[in-house]
Amino acid sequence: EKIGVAMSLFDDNFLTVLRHNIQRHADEMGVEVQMEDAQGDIARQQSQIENFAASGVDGIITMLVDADSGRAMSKIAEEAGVPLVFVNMLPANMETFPEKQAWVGSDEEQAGRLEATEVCKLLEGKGKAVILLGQLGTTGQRGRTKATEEVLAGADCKGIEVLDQQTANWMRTPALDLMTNWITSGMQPDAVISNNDEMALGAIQALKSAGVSMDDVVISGVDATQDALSAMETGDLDVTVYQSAKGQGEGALETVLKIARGETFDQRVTVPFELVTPQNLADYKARN
Amino acid sequence: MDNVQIEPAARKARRLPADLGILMVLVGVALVFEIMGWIFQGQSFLMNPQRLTIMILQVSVVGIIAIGVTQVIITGGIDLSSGSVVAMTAMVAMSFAQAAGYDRAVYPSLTGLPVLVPLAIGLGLGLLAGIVNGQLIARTGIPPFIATLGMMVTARGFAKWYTKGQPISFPTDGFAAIGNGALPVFIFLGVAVIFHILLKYTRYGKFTYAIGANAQAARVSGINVQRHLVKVYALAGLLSGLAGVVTAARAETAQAGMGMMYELDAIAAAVIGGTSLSGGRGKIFGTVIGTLILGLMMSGFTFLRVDAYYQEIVKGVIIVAAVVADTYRQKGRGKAGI
Amino acid sequence: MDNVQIEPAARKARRLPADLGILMVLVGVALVFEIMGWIFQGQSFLMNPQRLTIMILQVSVVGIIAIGVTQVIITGGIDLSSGSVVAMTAMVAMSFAQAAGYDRAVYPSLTGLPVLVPLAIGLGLGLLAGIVNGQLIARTGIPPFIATLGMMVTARGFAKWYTKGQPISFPTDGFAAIGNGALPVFIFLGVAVIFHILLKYTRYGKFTYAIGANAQAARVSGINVQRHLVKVYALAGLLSGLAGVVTAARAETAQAGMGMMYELDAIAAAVIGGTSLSGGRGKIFGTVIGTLILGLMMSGFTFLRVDAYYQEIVKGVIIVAAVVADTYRQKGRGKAGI
Amino acid sequence: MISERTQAAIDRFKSKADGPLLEIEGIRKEFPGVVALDDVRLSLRRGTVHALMGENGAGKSTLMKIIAGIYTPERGTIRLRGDEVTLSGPLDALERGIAMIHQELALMPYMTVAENIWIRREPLNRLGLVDHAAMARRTRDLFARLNIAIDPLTEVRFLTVAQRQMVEIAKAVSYDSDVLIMDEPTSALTETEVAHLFAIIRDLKSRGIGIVYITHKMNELFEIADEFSVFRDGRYVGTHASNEVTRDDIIRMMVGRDITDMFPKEPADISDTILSVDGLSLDGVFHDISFDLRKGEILGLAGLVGSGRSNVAEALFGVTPATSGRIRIDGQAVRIASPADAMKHGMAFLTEDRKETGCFLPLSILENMQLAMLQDQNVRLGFVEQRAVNRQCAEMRETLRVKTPSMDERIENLSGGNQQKVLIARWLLTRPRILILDEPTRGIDVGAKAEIHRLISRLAGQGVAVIMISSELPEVLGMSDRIMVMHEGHMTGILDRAEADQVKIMELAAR
Ligand SMILES: Nc1ncnc2c1ncn2[C@@H]1O[C@H](COP(=O)(O)OP(=O)(O)OP(=O)(O)O)[C@@H](O)[C@H]1O
Ligand SMILES: Nc1ncnc2c1ncn2[C@@H]1O[C@H](COP(=O)(O)OP(=O)(O)OP(=O)(O)O)[C@@H](O)[C@H]1O
Ligand SMILES: [Mg+2]
Ligand SMILES: [Mg+2]
Repeated sequence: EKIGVAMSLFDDNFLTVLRHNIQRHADEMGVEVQMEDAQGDIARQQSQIENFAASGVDGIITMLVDADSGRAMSKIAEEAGVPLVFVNMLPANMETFPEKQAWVGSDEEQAGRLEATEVCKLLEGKGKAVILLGQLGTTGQRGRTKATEEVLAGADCKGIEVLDQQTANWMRTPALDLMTNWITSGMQPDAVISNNDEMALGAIQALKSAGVSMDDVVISGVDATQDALSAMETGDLDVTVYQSAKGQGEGALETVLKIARGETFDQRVTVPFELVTPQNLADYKARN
Repeated sequence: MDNVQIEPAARKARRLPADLGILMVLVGVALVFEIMGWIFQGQSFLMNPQRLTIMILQVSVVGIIAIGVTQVIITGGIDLSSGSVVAMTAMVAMSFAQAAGYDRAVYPSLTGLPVLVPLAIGLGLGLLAGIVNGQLIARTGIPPFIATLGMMVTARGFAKWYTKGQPISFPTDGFAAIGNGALPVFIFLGVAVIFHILLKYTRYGKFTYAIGANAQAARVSGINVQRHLVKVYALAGLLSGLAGVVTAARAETAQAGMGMMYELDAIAAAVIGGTSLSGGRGKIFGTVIGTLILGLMMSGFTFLRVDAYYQEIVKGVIIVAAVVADTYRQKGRGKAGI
Repeated sequence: MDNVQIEPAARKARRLPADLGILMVLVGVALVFEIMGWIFQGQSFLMNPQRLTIMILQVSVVGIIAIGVTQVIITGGIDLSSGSVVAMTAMVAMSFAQAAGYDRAVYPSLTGLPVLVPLAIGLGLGLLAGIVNGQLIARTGIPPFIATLGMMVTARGFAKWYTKGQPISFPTDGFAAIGNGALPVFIFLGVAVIFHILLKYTRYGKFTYAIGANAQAARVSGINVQRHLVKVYALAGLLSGLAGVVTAARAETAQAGMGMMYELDAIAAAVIGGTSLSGGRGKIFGTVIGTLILGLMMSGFTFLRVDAYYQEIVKGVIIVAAVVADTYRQKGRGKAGI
Repeated sequence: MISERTQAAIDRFKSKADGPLLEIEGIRKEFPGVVALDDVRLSLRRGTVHALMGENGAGKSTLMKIIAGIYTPERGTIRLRGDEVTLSGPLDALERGIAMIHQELALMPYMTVAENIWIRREPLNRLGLVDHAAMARRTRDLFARLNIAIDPLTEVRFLTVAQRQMVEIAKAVSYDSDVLIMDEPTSALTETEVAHLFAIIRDLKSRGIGIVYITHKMNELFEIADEFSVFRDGRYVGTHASNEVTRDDIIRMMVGRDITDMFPKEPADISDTILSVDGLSLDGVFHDISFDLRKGEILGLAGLVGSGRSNVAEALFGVTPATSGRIRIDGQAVRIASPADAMKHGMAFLTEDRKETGCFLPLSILENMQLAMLQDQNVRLGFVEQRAVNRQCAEMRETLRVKTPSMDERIENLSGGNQQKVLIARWLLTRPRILILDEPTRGIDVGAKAEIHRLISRLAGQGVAVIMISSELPEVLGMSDRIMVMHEGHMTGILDRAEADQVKIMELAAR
């Protein structure tokens, strides 16, 4: 069996892990997979899915560039009669899926909620925070930020003041620069809430070189990448959220095969996010 | 002047259209994919109408932009803003194209409008962006690179700001129809034919080439260089607007990140097709071929299951090789180097 | 020559170096931020040495590239590959810079090497990429846009392929030290001084300008244009390699997505600083100022807490305004238009 | 459109009565640091040729550009057919019946001859599209009228400099304007084409057109001009009928002193053969060229336009290496594959096309002058020894009288003749042993021309071997020790100074 995998972006750390998990699982099962990189472009992804359909694959797995583009992708696959499984990102047309389509993933807002709630707890509901945003307009940025804002607006966390929020495009160096700029402007946040781990790591570097003690600031991210877990080990990073690349990858592959083989399948498979803190760090060190 | 000799043979060689070379490169690349298709996949690459359509379909948006960019480059300018203008017009057009009754519409009272409204708004906004580019370049004399770079950043910013990063979705069926099936291909080819005629058979076209070849000479010949440049950039903007509408209709959603780096693909298509960045030279036909070469590669790689990690490496090599092949062919015809 | 009338005043005005204009723009933008700082934030923007350092620090990598790109543009060429070469060299250099004992190192047996090894490898790889660019352009005569576009795509592909997309982290302390504190700023400024001297006082520089001003005349004047172009692109590649090392050291990680769009920022810095894309004109000093204007905006926006969604719009407008201001100042000096 | 034309026709008719066609008074034009024109005047009558004379940089081209609507003067009035006009731009001037042939060629290389001529006035068909067939036909008609044999469908880049010049002339004529300005139209033409041009001019004159004619060639003045004005340093000196004055009078008006000897050829000590060319050919361009050149000798190269003189020079210097044949320097066979090779053997080559292969337009005069001399002696460890270089350049500027406020001025802003001087300086500064000059005095005023001739002669006296291509026969005859004549890529003879005269040369050149 041949499965086409259309990923939104190869450069992203978490997606790389997800991709490797799909590949590894496919190798174990003797399934042939072909990966494509949409480089963050919806139209490119659309074309790749069309190309897969035209070259006659048995099924397609896609990690969408954006949730709202789900409908167009569904239509292509439906017309070609090819099974389609969305992985990780929840498509906007989830409720109106045609046959032979499913979603396997996690809810971005849940990640933001877990992260912000834990930060709020560590701050005991009061203090000053800055938010590091991912690339503006992306689903991850929107979902995680929205949940974070909701949590901080909640009754328990109202005491936390958001000093500023700016984008660092998911990347470490821009976050390093942004944080340094904040520090020089005289901001002394008690918490840095980041849309992902890479940016959190950049913030840590900036704070460290400004001589801020890592015990005084709560730093949080999402993804639980290797670099992030190492940073947590050394006590720099306080909170991250584990997204099971393994669970999503294997689930997606198995679901698409089920559809292709005409077996019964679930249209919605959720792999929950899990909160990672120094207390349960050891459980995750070996996972990804 | 009786002593001016132009040997008929030499002249004939000269009359061979230069863009035939790049057409041969296109055919060459296609054949390589065809042969490798039989070897590795046991099936034909080209004898698949669906694949041929997709091949053009997936580059038609870039192609539409590339046509506008070609005429800009012929004047000796450049347009870096096209990709961002695509995003901006896609967002704004889509916000007036949302289906009736969609409760989260950007303008809840303006849903279910006839398709002409978002189309006109999209084209109009693109045109406006183009006029701003043109006016900046013509009036202030700043380099086109800077003017359109400014527009690139600004239009992208506008697209993000417009709905604070939220995508805009659920268009009316009428709007979605613009991107349906092979319609984008026909739009692309139609635009190509129009601009081919425009550049080759109208004064607009002659002025465009003249300005690029020698702006000073064009001016002393009585051409209003400033005014013409505004027109050229305006048309390029209009086509970016059209591309924005098509891409939004095709994806049935509009997002601030759309059209990222399309300007580079468009410029590449033009240059692969023989348009000279120093101005005065270039043809729409060449740009269409250049666009198709890009499309061919995208389809071909997926078809041959080239590992995504290698795809880009191979793509870079093919682009260079295509232009090198074309350059050598032209040199063979006796052109002097530097 | 006795008969040439020179009004002392007019002459003095003209002798003011042209890049002073853009320096004034830099000062102008800085003052605006300063004033707005007092109004909205109640504190000085400029009177903060730390902020001044970070302002340069965050653009020093782009600045290093921009210097190499400036000399390329002076020859009438362009280098689109620099951002991708940064990613490629960052990845490869970092893979030889991993700390001893890191169990997931790319080359587990090659950890804890002295800092000179990854540095040399990074610079060497950048140099190699530059030589390939230069040879392609000089030998085959394809447009620099295409040659470096090919390298841009290829080098980015290589960076992704190298570790199949995995980031490379945990450098030795020695390597990380390259990016520590204000060292990148000194590297940037050091490179700027060297290239300023190179372009202004050496034969290499004179030839670079001559080729960009008129390649044919340069050849007839005895310059080996091909060989010189290879040198120019090679040096640009070397600087991209240096930028790759610095950026990896600074981030303490290397990722395939690094340096994305840096080529555009670098070209923009050069053009804002007065380098002409048609060749023959440009100065390192201008490029440094252009780079600083970009840095100023980044710092300034954060300082003033400009809404993230507006930032890009404002940035685009400032870039254009800066160049327009400079152009007008030069026009005031009576230069003829087109 | 039609009413405009009619109106113009009426206007022309009205002014036909008499009074000057074009009258200019009190014009002042400044460039930063230079007053190019100050209080100048000019009066042009119908059916006459009015020559404009003056040294390089006197302001002739600048005034013409003002009349053609390209520059706006700071002060002064322009009266056209009796009415005062303010020209808003080149288009305005063209529409009022003023056309101009520019000193620097202004054509679009990648467009055809026909497209170049009719730009902005392309014939359109019923659909409003450009009618290419009609355009070619019109071009052929125009060329037939002017007796020019160039294919209208050739792209301009394939034409020689002379052919381009003819295209420019045809283009200007095609406007059917009342006022025709010609800025050094013959600088790229040989005598045959000049005669051809004069026939065209006489025809235009007889139709009542007024022509302003700029030239540095005295004989042309007497042949074609009815009257002439002289400018000096941006100021008006005087106007006279051309049959009232002598050559020396004019030179005195222009230069402010007498020039006794235009061709100050000094006897040089002609010694050993330095360059020996044997059977040199470039396929399809020139064939079997053989000659010897000795130290201290000046070898003139004569021939019609397109006879291949420049091609031979380019081959010798390695610009376009020959396909067969042998070059020996000091008796040693050498391979010259590029200009760099040629320069290693002590050669220097002033090319004929100032704009294409000469000037670095965006660069300063200093940069332009010093570029070729940056070989080993003026460079140490890669660094240019700027002080020594500056000194040599300054000397050269004095010698050649380059008129400029400063060495840092962009060469672009110099007058045509002064640009030429800078290029000559560039090559003299390399201290060549073999100096090849292709049209060295193109566009150079009489005074400076005599100066350059003296310089060439002096160099020959010092043992430098010179090859000089010139389309001005008096120059070739006056300066050369021997004259090689070419015709259609073949060498048709070498004449000694003693036996050479105009008739013999023309016989060999036209054959
Ligand atoms: N664009 C310009 N900027 C600055 N100076 C200029 C410009 N154009 C001309 N000049 C100066 O104006 C003066 C007159 O130049 P012009 O070209 O009119 O001379 P000319 O009489 O035509 O000389 P030639 O016989 O060499 O063609 C010269 O000193 C020249 O350097
Ligand atoms: N690169 C080339 N390839 C083919 N033919 C050429 C080339 N260059 C010149 N020619 C032709 O060779 C002939 C000789 O040209 P050349 O310029 O050497 O003549 P010339 O005697 O120097 O005349 P001119 O006074 O115009 O310089 C012309 O007919 C020209 O069209
Ligand atoms: Mg002149
Ligand atoms: Mg010649």
